[in-house]
Order: sequence, then structure tokens, then C-alpha cells
Amino acid sequence: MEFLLQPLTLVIFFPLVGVFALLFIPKENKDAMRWTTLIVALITFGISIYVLTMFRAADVNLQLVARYDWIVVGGWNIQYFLGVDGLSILLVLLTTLLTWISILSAWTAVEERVKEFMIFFLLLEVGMNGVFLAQDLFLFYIFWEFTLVPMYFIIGIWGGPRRIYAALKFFLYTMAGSILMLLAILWLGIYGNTFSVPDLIARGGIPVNIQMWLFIAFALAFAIKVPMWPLHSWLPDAHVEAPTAGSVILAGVLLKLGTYGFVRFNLPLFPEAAVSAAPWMALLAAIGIIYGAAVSYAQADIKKLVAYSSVSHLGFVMLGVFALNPEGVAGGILQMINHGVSTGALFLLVGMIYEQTHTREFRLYGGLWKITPVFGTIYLITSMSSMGLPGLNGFVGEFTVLLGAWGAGQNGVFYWGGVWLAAISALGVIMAAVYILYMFQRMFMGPLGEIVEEAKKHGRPIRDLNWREIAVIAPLVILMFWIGLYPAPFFNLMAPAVNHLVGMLPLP
Amino acid sequence: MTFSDFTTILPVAILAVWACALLVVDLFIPKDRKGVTALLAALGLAISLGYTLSQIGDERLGFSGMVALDGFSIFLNALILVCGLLGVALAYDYLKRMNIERGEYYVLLLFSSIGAMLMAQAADLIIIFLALELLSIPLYVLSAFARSNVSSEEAGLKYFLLGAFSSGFLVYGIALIFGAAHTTNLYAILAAASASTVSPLLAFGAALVLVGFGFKIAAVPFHMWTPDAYQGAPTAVTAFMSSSAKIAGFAALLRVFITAFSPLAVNMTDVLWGLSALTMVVGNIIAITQTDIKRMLAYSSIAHAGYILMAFVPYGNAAVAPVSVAAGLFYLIVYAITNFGAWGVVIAVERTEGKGLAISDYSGLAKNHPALAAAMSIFMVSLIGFPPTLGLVGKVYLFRAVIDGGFVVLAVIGVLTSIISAFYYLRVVVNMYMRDGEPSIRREFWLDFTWGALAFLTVFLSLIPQTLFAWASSALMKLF
Amino acid sequence: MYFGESANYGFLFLAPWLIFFPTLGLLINVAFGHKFSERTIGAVASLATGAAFVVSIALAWTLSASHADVLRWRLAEWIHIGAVSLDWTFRVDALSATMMLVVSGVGTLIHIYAIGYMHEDVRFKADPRRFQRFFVFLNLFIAAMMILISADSYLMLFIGWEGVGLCSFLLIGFWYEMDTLGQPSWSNSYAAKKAFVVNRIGDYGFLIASFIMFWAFGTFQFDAVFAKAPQVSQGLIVAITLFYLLGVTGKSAQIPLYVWLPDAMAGPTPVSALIHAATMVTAGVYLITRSAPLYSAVPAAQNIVALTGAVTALFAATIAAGQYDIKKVLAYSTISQLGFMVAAVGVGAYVAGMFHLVTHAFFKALLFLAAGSVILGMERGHHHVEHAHQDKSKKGKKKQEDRGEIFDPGDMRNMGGLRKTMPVTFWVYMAGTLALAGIPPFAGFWSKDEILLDASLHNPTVYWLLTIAAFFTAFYMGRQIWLVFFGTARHEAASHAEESPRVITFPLIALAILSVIGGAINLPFTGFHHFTHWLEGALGKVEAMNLDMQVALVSTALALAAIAISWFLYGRAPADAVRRDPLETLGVLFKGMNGKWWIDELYQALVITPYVKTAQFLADVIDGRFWHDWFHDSVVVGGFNWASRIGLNVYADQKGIDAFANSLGAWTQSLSTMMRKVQNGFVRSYALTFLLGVVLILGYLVFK
Amino acid sequence: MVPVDYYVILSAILFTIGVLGVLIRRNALIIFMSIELMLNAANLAIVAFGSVIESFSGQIFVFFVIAVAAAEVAIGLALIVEIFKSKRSIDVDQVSGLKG
Amino acid sequence: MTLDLALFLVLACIAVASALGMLLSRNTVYAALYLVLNFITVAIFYLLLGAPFIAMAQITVYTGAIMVLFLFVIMLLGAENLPAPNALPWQKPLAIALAAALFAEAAYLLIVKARSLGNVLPPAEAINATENLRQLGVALFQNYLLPFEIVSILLLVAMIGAITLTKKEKGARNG
Repeated sequence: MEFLLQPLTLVIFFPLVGVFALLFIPKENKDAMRWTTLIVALITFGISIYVLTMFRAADVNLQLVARYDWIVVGGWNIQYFLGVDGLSILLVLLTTLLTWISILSAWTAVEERVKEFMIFFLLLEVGMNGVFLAQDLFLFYIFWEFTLVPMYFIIGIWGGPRRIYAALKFFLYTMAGSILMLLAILWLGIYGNTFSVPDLIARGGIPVNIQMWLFIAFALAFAIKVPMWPLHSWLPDAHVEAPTAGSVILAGVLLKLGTYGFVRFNLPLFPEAAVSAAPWMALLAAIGIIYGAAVSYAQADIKKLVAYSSVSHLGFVMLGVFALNPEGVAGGILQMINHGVSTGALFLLVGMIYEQTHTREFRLYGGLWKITPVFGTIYLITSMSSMGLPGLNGFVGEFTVLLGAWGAGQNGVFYWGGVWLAAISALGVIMAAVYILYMFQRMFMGPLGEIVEEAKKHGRPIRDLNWREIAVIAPLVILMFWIGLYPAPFFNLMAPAVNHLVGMLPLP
Repeated sequence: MTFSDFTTILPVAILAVWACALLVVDLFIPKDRKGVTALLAALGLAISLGYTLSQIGDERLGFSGMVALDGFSIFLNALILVCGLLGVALAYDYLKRMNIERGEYYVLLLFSSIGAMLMAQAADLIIIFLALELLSIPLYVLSAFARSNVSSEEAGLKYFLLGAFSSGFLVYGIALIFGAAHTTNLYAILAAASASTVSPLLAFGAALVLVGFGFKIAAVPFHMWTPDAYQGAPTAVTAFMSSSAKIAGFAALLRVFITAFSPLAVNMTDVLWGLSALTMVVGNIIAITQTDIKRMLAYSSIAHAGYILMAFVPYGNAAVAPVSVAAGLFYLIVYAITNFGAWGVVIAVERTEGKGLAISDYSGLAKNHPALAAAMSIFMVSLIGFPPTLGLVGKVYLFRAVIDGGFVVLAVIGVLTSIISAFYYLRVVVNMYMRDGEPSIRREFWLDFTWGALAFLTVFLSLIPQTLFAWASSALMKLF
Repeated sequence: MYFGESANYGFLFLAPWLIFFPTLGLLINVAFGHKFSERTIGAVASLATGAAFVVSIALAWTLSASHADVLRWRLAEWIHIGAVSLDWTFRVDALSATMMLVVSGVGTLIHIYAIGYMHEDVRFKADPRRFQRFFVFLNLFIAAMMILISADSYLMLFIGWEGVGLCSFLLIGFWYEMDTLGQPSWSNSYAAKKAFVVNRIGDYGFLIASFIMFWAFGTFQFDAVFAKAPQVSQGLIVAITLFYLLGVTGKSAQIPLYVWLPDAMAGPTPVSALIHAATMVTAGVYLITRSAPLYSAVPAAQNIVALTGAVTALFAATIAAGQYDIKKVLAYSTISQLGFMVAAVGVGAYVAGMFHLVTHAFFKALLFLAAGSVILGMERGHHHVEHAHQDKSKKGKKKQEDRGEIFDPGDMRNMGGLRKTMPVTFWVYMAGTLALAGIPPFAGFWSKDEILLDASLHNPTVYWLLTIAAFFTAFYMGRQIWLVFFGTARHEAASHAEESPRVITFPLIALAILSVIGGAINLPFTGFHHFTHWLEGALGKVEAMNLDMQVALVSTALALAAIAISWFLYGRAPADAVRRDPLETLGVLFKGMNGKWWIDELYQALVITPYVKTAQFLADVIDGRFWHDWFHDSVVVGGFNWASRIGLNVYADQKGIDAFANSLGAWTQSLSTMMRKVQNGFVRSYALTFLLGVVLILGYLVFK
Repeated sequence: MVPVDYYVILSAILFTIGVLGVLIRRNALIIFMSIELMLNAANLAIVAFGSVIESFSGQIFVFFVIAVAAAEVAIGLALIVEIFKSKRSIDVDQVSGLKG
Repeated sequence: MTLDLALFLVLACIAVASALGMLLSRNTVYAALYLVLNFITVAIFYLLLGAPFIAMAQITVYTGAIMVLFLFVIMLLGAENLPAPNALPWQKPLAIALAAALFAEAAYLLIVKARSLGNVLPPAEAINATENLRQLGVALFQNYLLPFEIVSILLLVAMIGAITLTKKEKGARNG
């Protein structure tokens, strides 16, 4: 029982209660399923809040640790090892938050096979929280791979016209990346005779040339997930085809698994390799920022634009992480949260309008602000947050990231890259304005678009948000303002852990 | 012969007597009640299994060193007997449905199991050869069991011709080993081989023996019979032989190589490496374009032979060999469970006259039969090697052994081919979940029980693999 | 949240309410606006701003009462990570207090004006529900502006800096579904977007400057930065100041980033007055003044600043002289005046710059508002005319009107003789014009003269550029007066124009008074340097200067001459002047002035088109066709197909297989299809493969 | 005496001929005979190897191989007869319905 | 050249020739008869190698039983001459090449690498046929009891299998 009542165990596995409950709800009773899932997700969120209250930011060690031997036999030393620290606490909260928001957003959007949808969603939550909390590499890997399965189904069953293609592509790309990581994990397990991350970090001493290989194996897995340029080509497909709730979780949390992986594993486990890889990773990040922003601008499909903007945003995260200084890393982590909140919200909003119009083509939209003022305003706030307007969350993250990157460039962390990487990346700020404003203008400004007339003709005139939809989006909007105006609590949560992490690196 | 000799092969002996008795009893069972034969066969297997388990901890040689009783053999015998039980369970309804229900089926299945068990216990090349034949001949017959079906006959003939062909190589290989070591006893061969520098004759013989086993386990390029035989044979037979024969083949291969040929590692490691890599690559790649589920699973089974073969590659490294053999054994369990489960689902969906076997026939399964679809998904995911299934644990174990042995490139090939395998396994899932269709399936208690239980085990055991790990690791310790 | 820390002087605790009041106002209007009447909405918004004005006064009083140079109020912890240690602190010193007073004071007046203006505007544009939104945005702007000017660090300043940019975007795009003439169009929204994007380019400079600053100084806090400035290398400071200058050119519409401001006139007139004339656009000047210790440390950078301002001042003034739209003229005039201010701070005349900022806020706000009043009057007249036509011949005529040219109420060529129909507006406009033209003793004269004086002392080039600009200023203002108010009505609407209601004229009059006497705060006579001394608290000791007759005479004479010339060209026969502008005789010069020197076109060709092309190229060709299609389909799949066709003569057939064919899958599929061919069903051939395996293994043993 | 090598070489020749028979003949019966030849060749090798030592083990092994061959023949011929019944031919190339 | 060697070579030539005859004869019956000849030759080799028991078994089981069974089946099915069309044109050349390679490798490994494998012991020492046979029988039923049992089961299984495969089913397909 002690095992089951660990708060972190509960955060991860409580959704399974919902899964079991759902199995016994008859197929026809869709509302009961929705409510069950929502309540379970809300309770999980509550548990994560409870975890937050137990969390002491000043402590750099893992907290609320649950550690039991799992497979300790025949040369194996695998533990059920959970723990939370400043690097992961926010991401856990983000996951539990976005899960119930997504479920609420799928209330009317998913009418077919509701039971399976909800089951997959809860399973996905299990996997995501598991990834953030697992401190044993093997356990981590299991959760990591496991997240693919429900997402695969969510895209493949409830997605758009090319869903099967997108789902397969998603699955294969991410699997292709992570499976090499498995080998690296096994190598580490053999090397250290343990899979426990803290123990491996404490042990250290991996020869540098091997570190390089391991770093690459891990980085490949994470970079595909992030996705870093040029490994991003699965993302637009997956986003465009995924159902709204899927896109939200995909953008909001799943991509963070990759960036989180860099922070959690690549930096402390392979410090020398991380330091020598920093300029290259930063270069890829910078290219991603610019490339993603430019390509976003040329999209005709709203979701694709947002998807490519993720490439750009996550470039910022990566840039921050590989700045290898507290500003950059903390900014990167905060930017993960920000991206989850903002892009998650954008996908939610796009989903809300898509539900009414069934098209995502810009050219059919226009002047929506006039008929949907609330929607327009929230969309505006979200867009601004996404493009990093000061006062909203996006800015705080981007600024600290760029600040960190500039410092890294000045202090030689980027070697040949210098401050140029930061300077070029900062251009992304301008380019973000270009594509975000383009999107906002095309959808909400200008004369009324064709789609408005069309909707009217079909007897379904476009309506403004209803209360459920506002409830779905409100927490995210509140977060945007909160992080934007008063980010101190967020930084304070992670600062000691980040400082500790950066302190381990053999910086030049 | 002493009683002690006899007890070393007690489960085998019991099963042999039971099989002979069943042959007679079957004559008195009316044609429409052959289910009784099935139950009796299962009873025999169960009794034998009971005795097998009672032998745990026992460890000796028997019949002048011709058979060995040790953790390894007990482990594998138990596994083979479980496979036999599952084979009976799957056949029970299937034969009736396909109108090929005859008592000989179960008798032959028992005899084949006897052969398989003897392979696990054999410590002499003669026994290995004879056991292999005893394993194979019933399988030839079983493959052609649906005589009304041309494919079944074709499967039987091809399997037989190529099987006999490979036997020729095996015998020749044994002949050369005999020529080099002047004995057929594995331990004596080891002594002879270690005494001097490696005789090329011995290496030549070992290579041919490897070829013979390679045929049995369907390693590329000795795999060509597999897809045809698996597709043509009645599905219940395919399920049985894809597990049982493979387990037996690996059992013998392991014992021969580790007991007798460890000094040959310098020659054989590269060969095994190549076989393993080739098998993984070819099996997985050809599987991609299959449209028939049985054929697809056949190639999948080839590919898995490649994965298991990986465990053999570091066999000459004394420090790693225990781990790698344990990994191989563990994967055999994983493979047996998952594979039987998948075939169980295939049997549930199959209809008479070869309908219901295309992968497209699985469209819409999830909507109408969610449990079956979920089970199949679990099996497919496990075959890919994804959490939370045994497949992942098994593969991880294998890769670890391989990395431990220093064969990182092989491990990389292993993981890359796993990605390729995701293509075709997921196609089944895609059809079940993401396409519409109206498949009709067969519900029957033992069938449902089989796939249901196996699906459960596939997930459940992956969460607590400790016990299985412990078994697998202890199973090999006794070998040395 | 963390409150307190600084000792509390007087009303200092009210500092956060500079922001909270407008925020409160906007929240109330957001939440309940749809239930309120227009008057209530307007009252709430105006009161919120008015309250901020009161707070500003209280803070200014507290500042002077405390005899401290700077007062700080720490509201909350902000970012503490790594080397960054930043709080949200309010800074009250002479400089910020001045800005607070101007922003909230002028802001309040404009709010009041806007109640009347928007009441009519929303009706002309047929969407009365948007009234509420306007005041929400306006309050938001005030809040953002207050963040900007009350900031105690560059980073907090930047928050307001971009915040006002957003408000500018929202308000320029207020009538987002139409163009300035009320016709359905994308043009207003384009203008809004342009403003934001161009500002972002400036913000890029701001960001980079901040990064350099942080890693050079280790802080963003003003005083800490200034204190450390002497220890930091010149090169870094030059870089910082120049990058800030880029930000300034964006926000304060200087060359090369001024292009957004003329388009910004798409916003309703109160917006033009408040944001795009009086307050927001002066933020750049404020920034430079705020950074005075940095700029003063690097003369090279100062020169560039001064030249930028001076060239802009002249350049924009020439364009203003060639415009026909009443607001466009004022817009270019604003750019030009901002150039004066930037030039002033560039030559180190921070007080003069700030002084001009204040007076300019008065008279330019006045001019814009009055111009708005003119436009409203024209629209009323147009409305009247239309009604009359409709009454006369029901439908027929109306259709004709529609088919005819669309009426532009802002086009000066349609006006004329308005002084009779709109007397109040005329008089206040005159006051504003004289102030802008720099005719003594109007406010503009004093401030401009101080700038010219400083320039003449420090940088002759700048001085002459500014003086010529001043000449043009007087000229285009004269031109405007003659065309708008004198002569006879050139359009039916002008003859039926009506004076605006009191809610509009009251702020006009108030501002007119300020425009007339506003110069009194800092007269160039010993004992009257109030403003200079006031700012000394923030800027350190400043040498107060007295009137230099030479400079004053030259500028005044030039201004008068310019007005005279404008009378000669436009005042004598305005109708002719409209048919063919007398300046057209200048040929290409006039075309340039009228066509804004084709800068927009230049940017279009040099920046925008290439960017769009690049983006499309990246998206379609690189990402789509290269990564997505070509790399996967052609190289991998096609290459393989080719190889297999040539080498093995098998054709990869992918039909009947799930269509995930354009990724790696296709490649392995083709491979698979090929390998399947080996599995040909012939048992002999299987045996052959088998033998091949044996031979290979034995071969390995042979060659081992 | 004749060296064992000679016998082994002979057996290798016979084995190869057997292999070749399996590969190039289409008649199922002859293929089958070729397989018997392969086994026979192996037997010859075993006996030859066995002749250098004082043991029967080789001979006994050969005895078992012969028995197994008999068993295989029984099954094989039964299969061939069955196939003949449906295909009316003993050409193995006719038996190629399963492929891919 | 000793007499032994000459005898060996002559017999070897017959063995190879008969094997090739089987390989190449178009007629199935001839092929079977060539194989019989080959088996008999091999039986003589067994005698030469001092294994009379195996020689007898070879003659009785192989030549007597198995080949008769073959001939019986040939008669049953008709000695079919297969038509020429060949679906696998490259099969034969490849097969010959590979077989040649196989032989070459085998020869290399057996002769060159393994060097001398020793000489056949003179049969004189084991000439006592009855004693030989008795010892063999004892070995068979003592040391080799298990394989013997397995073989018996194997033969039983083969019998069951053959019956299962050929037994006429009631209601089964015609033919």
C-alpha cells in the first residue's frame, strides 16, 4: 500500500483508475464517459497540485522519491525510481493541466468511439507523467516509448483525412529516434551497473569519446521528438491530421518530452559531450528558429502555421538549454511551459473554429473578430503570447533564453558561434511577429471571409465561444498573464535545480 | 539402463507412453467426439509438465551421457509443453471448423513435442539428430494435414523436401565432427576441441550443423520454406510449429554451441553475427509488403529468429555468455507467448476456405470486437518491442547482452530493423482501428481464453519480469 | 507579491496605481461594457485615465516634496535566475514624472474628446458595438505607456515599449475590415500589421542592446548601469546605444523605420493624436533621454543620433508638404517633429528634447484632434448632402452617388472655407498651427528654438538641417490652413459641414490654451528655467540657456516667410491650387514629396518581397518539395526504383499497400518487393538459396 | 592402406552430386533420391572416420541414419503420392502456388 | 599402387558414375536403378572399411526396402518424363556453380586445411564377424538404448504419418 500511496506514483497511475472505470461504462453512455474521464483528470491535476505543495524549491535533490527494486536479477539493476525536482515539477503540472483541458475540449468534437478516445487519453497521461518523473533510465524509456502508442491511436482514429499516414509517420519517426537511445541506455546500464540517473551522474567518468556517441544516441531521440530542424518533417503532418485534443497534447506536452530529455539526461550524464556539442546544437536551434518562422509564414493552413511555429519556438527552448547557463536553461524550461500553454491554446482555438467551419484555410477566413469578439480577443491574447509580447508568458521565456544565449556566445560556450547565434535567433522575434500577425490579420481582420457566408448558408452561422469553451481556454489565458506579469514563482521553483545542473558542466 | 537414467527423461517418457496409448484410445473415440482426444492430449501434456516442474533443481546426465537434465532442459521442456498445450487449445475448435478433425492430429502433436523436448535434453549429436527428425516428421505430416487443401499439401511437401535436404547437411556435419573428435558426445567433443588448436574439420562440421539448425529456426538464408509452410499449413499447426520447432531448434543450437563448440567461437561468432543480421533485415523487410496475415507473421517469425540469434553471437565470451543465453531463453518465452497470441487471433478471424486471412480482413475489428482488437494490438506492439509489453523487455534483454558482448553494430541493426517491423505490425493495427469493415469472428471458449490470457500475460509479465528473468538466468547456470 | 521596501514618501505608494487604474477601467469596460451606455463607458475610461493623472500629480508633488532625485517603489519580484536579478520597481523621478503628467493629462483630454468623436465615428462606420472596444484599448494603452515610463530598468521599460506597440496595432486596426474611406478592404489591417512588424524590427535592436548591456553591466537597472558606465569599454557602449537607436527609430518613427507612422493614420483620430503624436512615439526620445549617461559617454553615437533625427526632420517635412490628406500631413509633421526631438537629444540637449516633447504633445494632439473634428464635420456635411439627395429623388440619385467617386472626408481638396462653418475648430487649429510653425510666443517656438540653439552650439550640420525643416514645417502648415479653412467650399460636404459638439471642443480648447502658453514652463530667460531645473533631478546639472536672438530671428523669419509663400501659392486661389498643385512645377521633386520618396516601394522591393519569396521558397521547395517530397520520394524511393529497374529489372509496385508511400517506408517497401521475388514458390530455388548460404559460410571458413 | 581422406573426398563428391540432383531435377522422386544419396554420402564419411578408431559408435550412428532415412522415405513418398493425386504430376515446379 | 587402392579407385569410379547416372538420366526408373548400383557400391566400401553389419543393413534396408519402395511408387505414378519448359532458366547454371563451389570448399577444408585424417585400420583385426556383430548388438542395446528407442518411435510416427496422409477420408475430396 505504501507503494501505491506515494504521491508521485499516484500522479502517474491515478488515470488508470479512470481507464478501469471506463471499461465498465456501456458504449452508449457517452456523457458518463466524458465526465468520468474529466473527473479523473481533474483529480490527477489535484494530486499534482498536492505534489507542488509538498515540493521545496530550495532543495536541489530529487524529492518525494519513490524508489523500489523492480528488476534486480541476473545482472540487471532496474528500479522503480520516481522523483521530482525543479526541472520537472512544472512540466508535470503542465501535463496534468493540459490533459483535462484537452478532454474538455473534446467534449463535443469527439462523438465516435468516445470510450476508446478517453482511455487512450488517460493512458497518454500516464505515459507523459511517467517520463517526467522517472529517474531510472529503463523506467523512463518504457514511459517514453509508451507515450507513442496512445498518441498513435489518437491521431490515427480521430484524425483528419490523411490520419493514417500521419500517425504512422509520427510513430516511425519518433520510434526511429528513440530506439538508438535504448542501446545507449543499455550501455549506460552495463557501464554503471545501475540505471538510476542520479547514481550514473554521481558516478560520471564516462570517457569523452564514448560520451559523444551516447550523447548523439540520446540527442537523436530527443531531437526528433522536439523536433529540431531538420528532423521536423513529421510534425506538420501529425499536427494537421491530429484531432484538436491530440494536437494540444502533442504540442503542449509530447514535444516537451524531447526538450526535457536534453535537460534531464544529456546535460548531466554527458557533460563534456554536451559542452562540446553546444555550438552545434545551438546552431541547429537557431536554424530551426529562423526556418520555422519563415516557413510558417508561407502556410495556407492554420494548423500548419502553428505547427511550424512550434519548430521555431522549440528552437528557442533548445537554444536556451544549450546556452548552458542558468539564464538559458531556466528560460528554456520556462519556454517549454510557455509553448505548452500558448501553442496548446492556439490549437484549442483553431479546433474550436474548425469544429464550426471545417476548414483551416486562411483564404476562406477573414473579419471573424466582428462576429466573434470573445473568440477574437482570446485568440489575440494567445497569438501575442505566442509571438512573445512582453507582459505575456512568451516574452519571459524567449528573453531569458536569448539573454542566456548571448551570454553563452560571449563567454565562449558557443565557440565559433559567438553571439551571432543569439543575434540570428533574435531575428526570430521579428519573424514571429510577421507570421503571427499574418495569421491574426487573415482570420480576424479584414472583410468577412467566404466561410462566414458559407456557414450561414448551411444554417450553422458561426457563433462565438460558449461557456464550456471559455472554461477550456480560461486557465491557459490566466497562465499567460501570470507568467508574463509575475514570473518570479516559476523561476524560483526551478532556479536551485538549474543552478545545480549548470554547476556540473565543465564549461570553457 | 538404470532407473536413474530413465528418470532423466521422465516427462518425455511419460509423454511417449501417453501418446502411444492415445493412438490406441483414439480408435475408440467416435468421429464426432474427437474433442475428447484433444482433452486427453492436453492432459498428457499437463501431466508431463507437472513432472517436468517436479524436476526443478535436479541436474544430471543419463543414458551414458546422451541426455542431460538440468535447469536449461527443464526450462525449455516446460516451455515446449506449454506450447503443446496452447497448440491443443488452438486446434480444438479450429480443426472442427475447418473440417479436418482427426485424432491423429493430437497424437502427432504429442510426438512432435517429444522430439522437441529431447532436443532440449540431448547431449549427444545422435540424439540431437534423431530428436530433430522426431520433431520434424510429425510436423511435415501436420503441415499437410488439411489434405483437401492444395496449399496444405504444398506446404507439407516443401517443408519436407527442404527439411530432408537440410537433414543431409546436418548429418554430413555430424559426420565431420565425428571425424574430427571421434565421438558424438557433446562434452567429449568439447574436450577434444579444447585439447588442440581448432581443427578445420570441426569448424566445417560445426558450420554444417549450424546450417541444419538454421533451417529449423528459419534463419536467413535457410528460411525459404517458412513463409510457404506457415501459410499453407492449417493455422493451428502453424502456431504450434512456429513456436515449438523454433524453441527446440534454439535449444539444441544453444546446447551444442555452448557445450561443444565454445572453442570455435573464433570462427563461429562472425558467422552467427552475419546470420543474425541477415535474418533480421531480410525477415523484416520482406514482411512489409505482405498482404496475407499468415505470411506476414511467418516473416515476422523469421525476423524474430534473427533477434534471438543475436543472443548467440557473444556465446564464446565466457563472461557474457550466461547473460546472453539467459536473454535468448527469455526471449523464447516472450516470443512463444506473443506469437501464440497473435496466431490465436488469426484463428479467431479466419474463416473456412482460406477467407479472413488477408490483413485487410481485419478492418473494423476494433469497432465490432474491441477486446480481440485490443489483444491483437498488444501482440503487435509486443512484436515491435514496445512498452508496456513483454516484447520490449525481451528485446532490451537481448540488446543488452549484445552490447555487453561488444557487438554494438549488431544491436544497431537490431533496433533499426525493429523500426522497419513497426511498419507492418502497425498495418494490422491500422486496419483494425482506423479503417471500416465488418469482420466476423469465431468465438469459442478455449480460443478466447488463449488469446485473452496471452494478451494479459504479455502486458502483465512485462511489469513484473523479475521472476521470468530469474528463471531464465538460473536456467543456464546449470549448463556449465 | 512583495510590497514595500523603499521608504514611503507621501503618495509614493500610489505609484502602481498608475497602471492599476487604467487596468481597472479596462476590466470594468470589458466585463460590463455591453450593459453600459456609451457615456458610461466613456466616463469609466476617462475617469480611469483621469485618476492616473491625479496619481501622476501626487507623485510629482511627492517627488518635489521629498527633495530626492529618485523615488522607487518595489512592487514585486520579477525574474531571479542566474545573474539576472530583477524586480518590478516603479521609478519616480523628474523625467518619468514629466512623462506621466503628459501622458495621463493629454490622455485624459483625448479620452473625453473620444467620447464625442467615437460616438459619431462608430455610427458612420455602422458598428456601434465597437465603441466599448475602443475605450478598452485606449485604457490598455495608458496602462502600457505607464509601464514604459515608470520602469526602473530597461527590461521593464521594454515591456511597456512593446505593450504600447500592441495597442498601436489594435487601434490602427480598429476598423480592421475597411480602409480609411470606410470601404471593405484589408488596408487598415495591413497598416496595423505594418506598424507592429516595423516596430518589432526596432525592438530587435532594443533586445540586442539589452543583451549586450546585461553581459557588459550585469544588470538592467538604470542607475546601476549608469554608475558602471565609466568602467565599460567605449565600443560596447557604442554598440548598446546604436542598437537602442534602432529601437528608437522604430518606436519614434525615424529613418529608416518611420514608414509605419503615416499608415497608422488608419486609426481613429483620437488614436492618432494620443498614440501617434503625443505619447507613444515620443517613447524613443524618452529612452534616449533616460539613457543620457550612456549616450553622453560616446560622442560618436550621439552624432549618429543627432543626424538621424535631423535628416528625418527635414525628410519628413518635405513629404508633408506634398500630401493632400489632412491627417497624412500631420503624420509626416509628427515624424519631422520627432526628428527634432531626436536630434535634440542627439546633440545632448536632453532638456530641450523633453521640452519639445511636452509642447509637441500639446499642439500636435490639438492639431490631430482638430483635424478629427474637421473630418467629422465633413462627414456630417456629407451625410447631410446624401440625405438631401435621397429625399429629392428616392433611389436613382443614391445609386449614382455610389457609382461615383467615394467621398474622402479627409482630403483637403474637398475642403475649403471651413472657418465659417467650424469656427471653434478653426481657431484652435490656428493656435496649433502657429505653435507648430514656431511663431512666438506660442509654445512650439520656445521649445524648437531651444533645440535649434543647442544644435547651433554643438553641431552646425544638424542645426542647418533643422532650420530648413522648420521652414518646411511652417510652409506645409500654412498650406493646410489655406486649403482647409480659407477660400470657398470645394465640395458640397464642406459647405454643409457642422461644428462639433462640446465634448469634442472642450478638450480642443484646453489643448489650445496649453499650446499657446505651454512654453511658459521653460522660457529662455534667467529665472524662468523651471523645466530645466525640474529635470536636473533626473539628468544631473544642466546648463540653462537664454535666448539667442540670432537663432530665434532666423527661425522666426523663415517661418513667416514660409507662411507667406504658402499663402502666395495656396491662399490666393485655393481652387486652382487644388486642381493643379503649384508645387507640381517642381516636377520630379513634387512627385517625390507626394509619393513619399517611394520609400514604401523601396522597402517592398528590398525587404518584403524577398522575405515572402524566401518564406515561400523555404516552405514549398525546401520543406515541402525537398524534405517532404523530393528527399523521401525522389531520392530514396525514386533512386531505388531506378536502381532496381536498371539492375534487377523489377518494377516496384506499391499498389494495394497502405499508402504511406512517401517516407522511408517506400524505400523499404520497394526493397521488400524486390526481395519477395526471390521467394518465387519453387522449392528448387529455395534449395539453391539454402546452398548459397552454405557456400557463403564455408567460404568464410576457407578464407578466415 | 587407403587413406581415410580418399573416402572422405569420395563422400564429398557423392554429397555434391546429391545436392546437385536436388537443385536441378524437377522430378520429385529424383529429388528425393538425391537426398538419399546425400545421406548415403554422409554415412560413408562416418564409417570412414569410424574406421580409424576402435569403436562402433560410427557404425551405430550410420545404422540410425539409415533407419531415419527409411522413416523419411515413408513420409516423403506418401506426400509425393498425395501431391500427385491433386496435381497429376510429380514436377515440383508445379507445386509453386505459395510464394512471395 | 596397392591392391586396396586400386580396388578403391575402381569402386569409387563406379560409385561416382552411378551417382551421375542417377543425376542425369531422364528416365526415373533408370535413375532409381543407378541409385541402387550406387548403394551397392557403397555397401562394398563399408565392407572394406570393416563394417559388415552396416554393409548388410545398407543392402537390405536401402537397396532392398527403400529403393523397392521407390520403384513401386514410380510404377504407381507412372514413369513420367517431364517436359522441357523450365521456369527457372538460371537455376541450372547457378546450381552447378554453387555445387562446384561447395565441393571446392569442402575439398579445401578437408584436404588442404585438415591435412591427413589418418589411415583406415586394417580389416584383419576386426575380421571376426560374429564377435563384431555381438559387440555391436550389446552396444546398441546398452549404450545406445535411448537412440534406439527414439528410432523406434520415429518409425512408428512415420507409419502413422504415412497412413494419415494417404488414408481415404469419408467425404473427402475425390482423387
